Amino acid sequence: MKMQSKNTERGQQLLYQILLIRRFEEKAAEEYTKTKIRGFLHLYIGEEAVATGVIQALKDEDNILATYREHGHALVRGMDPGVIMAEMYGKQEGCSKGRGGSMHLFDKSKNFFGGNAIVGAHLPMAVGMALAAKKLKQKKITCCFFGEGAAAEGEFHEAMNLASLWQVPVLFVCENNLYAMGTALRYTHAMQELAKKGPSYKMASSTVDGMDLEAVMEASEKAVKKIRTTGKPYLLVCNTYRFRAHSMFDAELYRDKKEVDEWKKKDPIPRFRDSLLKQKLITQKKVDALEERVEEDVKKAIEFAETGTFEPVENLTKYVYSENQYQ
Amino acid sequence: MKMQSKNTERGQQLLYQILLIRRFEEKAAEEYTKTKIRGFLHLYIGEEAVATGVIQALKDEDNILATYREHGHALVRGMDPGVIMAEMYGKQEGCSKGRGGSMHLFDKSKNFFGGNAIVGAHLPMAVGMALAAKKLKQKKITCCFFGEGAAAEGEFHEAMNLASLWQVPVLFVCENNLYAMGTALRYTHAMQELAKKGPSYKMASSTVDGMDLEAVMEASEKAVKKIRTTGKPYLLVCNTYRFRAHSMFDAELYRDKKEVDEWKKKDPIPRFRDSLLKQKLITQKKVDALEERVEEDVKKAIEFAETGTFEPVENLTKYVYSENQYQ
Amino acid sequence: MSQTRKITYREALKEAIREALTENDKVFLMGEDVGRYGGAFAVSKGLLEEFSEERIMDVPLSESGFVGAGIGAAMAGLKPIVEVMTVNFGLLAMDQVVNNAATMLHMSGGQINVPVVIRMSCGIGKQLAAQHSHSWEPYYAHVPGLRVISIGTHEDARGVLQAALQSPDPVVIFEYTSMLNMEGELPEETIKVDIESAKIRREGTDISIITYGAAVNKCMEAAEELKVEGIEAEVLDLRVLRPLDEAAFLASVSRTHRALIVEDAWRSVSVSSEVSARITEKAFYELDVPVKRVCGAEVPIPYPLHLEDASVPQKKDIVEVVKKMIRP
Amino acid sequence: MSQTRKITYREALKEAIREALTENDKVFLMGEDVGRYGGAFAVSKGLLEEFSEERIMDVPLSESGFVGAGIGAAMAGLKPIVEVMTVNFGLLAMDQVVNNAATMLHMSGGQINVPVVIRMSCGIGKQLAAQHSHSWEPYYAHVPGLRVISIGTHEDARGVLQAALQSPDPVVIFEYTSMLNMEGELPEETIKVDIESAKIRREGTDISIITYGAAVNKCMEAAEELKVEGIEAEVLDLRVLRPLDEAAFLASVSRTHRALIVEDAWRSVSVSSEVSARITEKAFYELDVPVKRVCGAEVPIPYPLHLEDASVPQKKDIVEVVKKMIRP
Ligand SMILES: Cc1ncc(C[n+]2csc(CCOP(=O)(O)OP(=O)(O)O)c2C)c(N)n1
Ligand SMILES: Cc1ncc(C[n+]2csc(CCOP(=O)(O)OP(=O)(O)O)c2C)c(N)n1
Ligand SMILES: [Mg+2]
Ligand SMILES: [Mg+2]
Repeated sequence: MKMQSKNTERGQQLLYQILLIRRFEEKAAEEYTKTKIRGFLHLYIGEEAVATGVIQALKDEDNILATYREHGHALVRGMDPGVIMAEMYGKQEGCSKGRGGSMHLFDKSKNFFGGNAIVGAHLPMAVGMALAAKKLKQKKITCCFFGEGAAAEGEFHEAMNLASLWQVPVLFVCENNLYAMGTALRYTHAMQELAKKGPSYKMASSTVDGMDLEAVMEASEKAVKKIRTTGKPYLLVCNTYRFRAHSMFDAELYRDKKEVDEWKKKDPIPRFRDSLLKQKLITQKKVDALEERVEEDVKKAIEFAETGTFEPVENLTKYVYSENQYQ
Repeated sequence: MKMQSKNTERGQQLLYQILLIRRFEEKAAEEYTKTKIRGFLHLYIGEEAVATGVIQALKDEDNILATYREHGHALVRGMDPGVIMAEMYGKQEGCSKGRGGSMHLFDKSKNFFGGNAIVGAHLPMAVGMALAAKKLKQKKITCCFFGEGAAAEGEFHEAMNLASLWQVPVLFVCENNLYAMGTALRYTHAMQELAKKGPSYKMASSTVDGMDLEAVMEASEKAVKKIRTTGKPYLLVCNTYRFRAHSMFDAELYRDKKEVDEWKKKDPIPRFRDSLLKQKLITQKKVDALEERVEEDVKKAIEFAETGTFEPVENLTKYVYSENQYQ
Repeated sequence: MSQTRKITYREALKEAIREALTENDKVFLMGEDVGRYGGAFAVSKGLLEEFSEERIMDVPLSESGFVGAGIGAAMAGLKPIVEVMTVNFGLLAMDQVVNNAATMLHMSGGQINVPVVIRMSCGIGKQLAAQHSHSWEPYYAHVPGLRVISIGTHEDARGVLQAALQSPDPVVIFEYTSMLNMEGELPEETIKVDIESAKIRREGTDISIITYGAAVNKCMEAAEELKVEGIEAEVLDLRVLRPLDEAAFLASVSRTHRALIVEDAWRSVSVSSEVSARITEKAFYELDVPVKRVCGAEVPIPYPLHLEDASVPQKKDIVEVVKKMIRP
Repeated sequence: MSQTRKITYREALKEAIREALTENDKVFLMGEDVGRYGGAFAVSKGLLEEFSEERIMDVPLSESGFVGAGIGAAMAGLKPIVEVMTVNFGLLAMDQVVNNAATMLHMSGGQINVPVVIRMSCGIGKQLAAQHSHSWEPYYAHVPGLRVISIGTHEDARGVLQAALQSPDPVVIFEYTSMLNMEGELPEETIKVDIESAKIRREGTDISIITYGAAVNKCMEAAEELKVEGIEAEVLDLRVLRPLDEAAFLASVSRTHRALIVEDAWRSVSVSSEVSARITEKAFYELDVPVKRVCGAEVPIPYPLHLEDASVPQKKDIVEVVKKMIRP
């Protein structure tokens, strides 16, 4: 996709978003080593074009469900970086009041429904949310991100079939980063061309280069349009790669440094930046200014998280049940 | 398939088997109304060509796993009708010592591994048995029967993928009788051409008219040959129909009597008998004699069951753990 | 007492579903064979014709999938009644119930409610053998975030669903197949039951028989038999298995000074173990004799009637233990 | 005492797996990331290189599928060690474990054994939040047909697997993530542990602290602290959660006349409720004070450290309760 020149502003906004994810996570990794963040931390670095490209094709009222690797998705959806970082610090100012941490970012007001750490488990929920939208005659799409590893789970099969059978508006986004922890695609799936799973559920599907933001945008817009016009689900496979370890506990024994380096050449961020520069939709000066803004915003996020407070231990069992038992 | 004339004996044996299933189950239904048999009773009537045709293509050492609708499979595998009937009576002379009943027929000595009543749950086990055969360098195939309803379960997806990925010798036989209890195929699967699921796992597959014993035999022999030569799994979809209710508790509100009658015209038993007669592989007199033999054998089965004994209640917790704790 | 009417447990359940569908158009019923088949046990028979395919949804065999979809629909503003045909298939959806339904509110810091109602037919007594005779009440009762109800009476069959649909939190309801054809009496007027407290089904002074589900009836019958022998047993129906109404059973035990817990589920790590432990912790000095339990035998339930019967508590077992507790 | 050596809990587990693979070529290890990744917690690191892809099988994310396959392979003559990466994903395979592994022998009238060994990493203490901090010991301990082992010591980390592989019945083994890096002492010679009995880890006369898993250590530390105050606590590691070694804890309580049960899992319907109920049933008159429990808080485990710590029993909680029980 060539961005139109009227899209100068749009291009800059996208560059800001994709950059924000990268810098936010780099900082998070740093804070992790300082033990400010604990538990599992799964970085999206290398894969940012997917969330950025897909979510820009959605409307604010569309629902999003994601995995434990969801900082990027939350940021693009417009959740405040400070509130996300505070969550990762376990502070009550965090988006899930600190109870969820990195894997469980939630913001109902922004139709961001987590942050699920059981691989594949959010797919049926996404179908249910789309079913509700259909029954309530809302024009909402539900967008569900998951990895190629998740597609081996039984729930992928059940969710795909249900969505197609019920004809509900779900955008299934398979983030195929070639690995499920240390297990390569070829050890996970007999059929490695994942988009071919679509037709076996009578579901429209396509594959896109997930390292190319503009391509992801175009493919997503097409998919979203198709969903909105037909009311039916769609499977979009985004081929991508994670540059970093699976989580902070991963020695990366299962892949060569060389392979990672090859993929780094396809880094979606310089690629998109250079495309904007080439199309003259941005100047180098503006790029530098954006970088600075991002840095500033990440700094502010850390400050917000740092100054946040821990929930009193007396509140431990709050939210196990609703306070107001009968609605 | 035309049966060769040297196959006179074979043809008669097959006619005996398919007839035995029919009469055995008709009798079981009768005994059920007399409350000699209790619990769930799922009849295979109408579908007999599938088990008969598939199992004849297997060797005795090949493993079989089936569903709660497995009397036919057990009979064709060569389990004694009396021992099966005794099981359905809950007698300790039954193949599972009476503990399993109709849904849980087992005979390890005949490589018949049940009788599973959780829809879809035996598919992964079948893959595991095939995996064991491969690791142990045995030339065994594992044959797993299941309904089209089961193919919507997550375990179908997981088992298909694992079998294909690991390249293990499983024959998946989908008995597509168009209904899962009262839920028609079109409400169960977005993709109703079930054999198309094969390629989405890179698995060979085909569909056959499950009301035509000779066609099932031919398709099964092809499939089995392919599995034996490649070591890889195969999905065989047999289109069939159950003439009777799902179980003894089914008022059949979900389908027209007319539809059932249409299908009854395709009854596999007269069809096969007439084919044998036409090919002069059997005489009417021989047919009559066979009918009599079957009747006699069913009668004997009932007698065996009737004279069987109930296990003493003191034995209730026997077999919860093995007696010999360390092997 | 006001006018009453005769009704089966099945019909009471159906009336409750019908009422819910009529009163709130956000309610819908989804499950395997709830529509065209008429419900595996005819509980929803006729509702598809009365309502529509949108309100009575047949679903494919995909327990994790459709229970998860019910959870999602609840998160998105609907009021799904999800029927898991029998409790035996519930394990396939256990992850959805535990890790999503029960956890979501807390994990999201109070933002996201999951007001789903999950109904499961359950219990022993139809000779369905090992895989179809489970009593999973203990599993669900273990999980914080769930409200777990066991329907042991006609009153509850008619009244629990309405209360459950008003809960902002996920409710799991156990219904008992063996009771479906049982007739009972219900008042003509609307029933209001609460899903927060246990209920004394029979008052007594000599012993508290604490129970739930299909065992309630057996305990009532045992109590009648004991009466003949001059023993007045109180029968307390726990009804809510989570969060347990501890105050109710502690109060009863403090009056009777003897406690017997009766449960069809396997004995080890069960609801009755929990009740026993709590009585020990909080009413130890009220006890005249040790708390006892009569529970399911620890065996995959066998098919033949005599072995099945031996697998679960029978009236005579209850009577026998009570007598021993009172006249040792 | 003979020569000992220092070893981590992780290394002890690995030695046991290595030994099993070496001694019996029907043994193989299958699970998510057990091979190329080196094991999610590095327990199987290096084994793929030492053995082969056939013996160390990486499997796709398909818990029900590969656990079911492990069960099938066991039925067909192999000795699979199936690793479910963490207990949290175990619910997805629960149906296979309960309805197939645990049930098959009985349902088939004694014909078909399922000698599968299922290992699961578990426990709290890494700030992994609600979906990744489950303690499912109570679930498995509820199921007849399973042998359920909890590895609370280095000795068991090294010795349990060998015994488990000799069992003709399915064995479920819980290993504790938080203990992996802990160092312990083991004798130089081969260890033989049995998987039928509980074990006293520390003798004492004043109270029986009954526990298992990661809580064993906390109880040992608590006992040391109590010693300073003149209280001699016996620490009994249940080790086998099913079938429970009832004789062991009843004997201990009969000596000490006081019982406290400590468990990380949620309190309601737990292993500790069962142990408490049994003590009440069979050693009531031995008790000087009511049995008490210190268990996990009934909450989906929250992420932040201070709330996570508050969710599970800590040494100070144990010490406090014991003191109150002994000096009320
Ligand atoms: C049901 C389940 N099984 C296993 C895990 C452990 N686990 C967490 S992430 C992961 C890999 C998932 O791979 P993929 O779906 O490709 O997503 P990616 O991490 O590559 O984004 C595994 C095995 C889990 N969280 N849930
Ligand atoms: C997991 C599970 N869900 C539901 C059921 C209840 N049930 C028993 S048979 C059946 C229909 C199965 O249909 P299909 O697989 O097509 O086999 P068929 O009975 O037609 O041979 C259902 C829903 C079950 N036994 N197991
Ligand atoms: Mg991946
Ligand atoms: Mg069918």
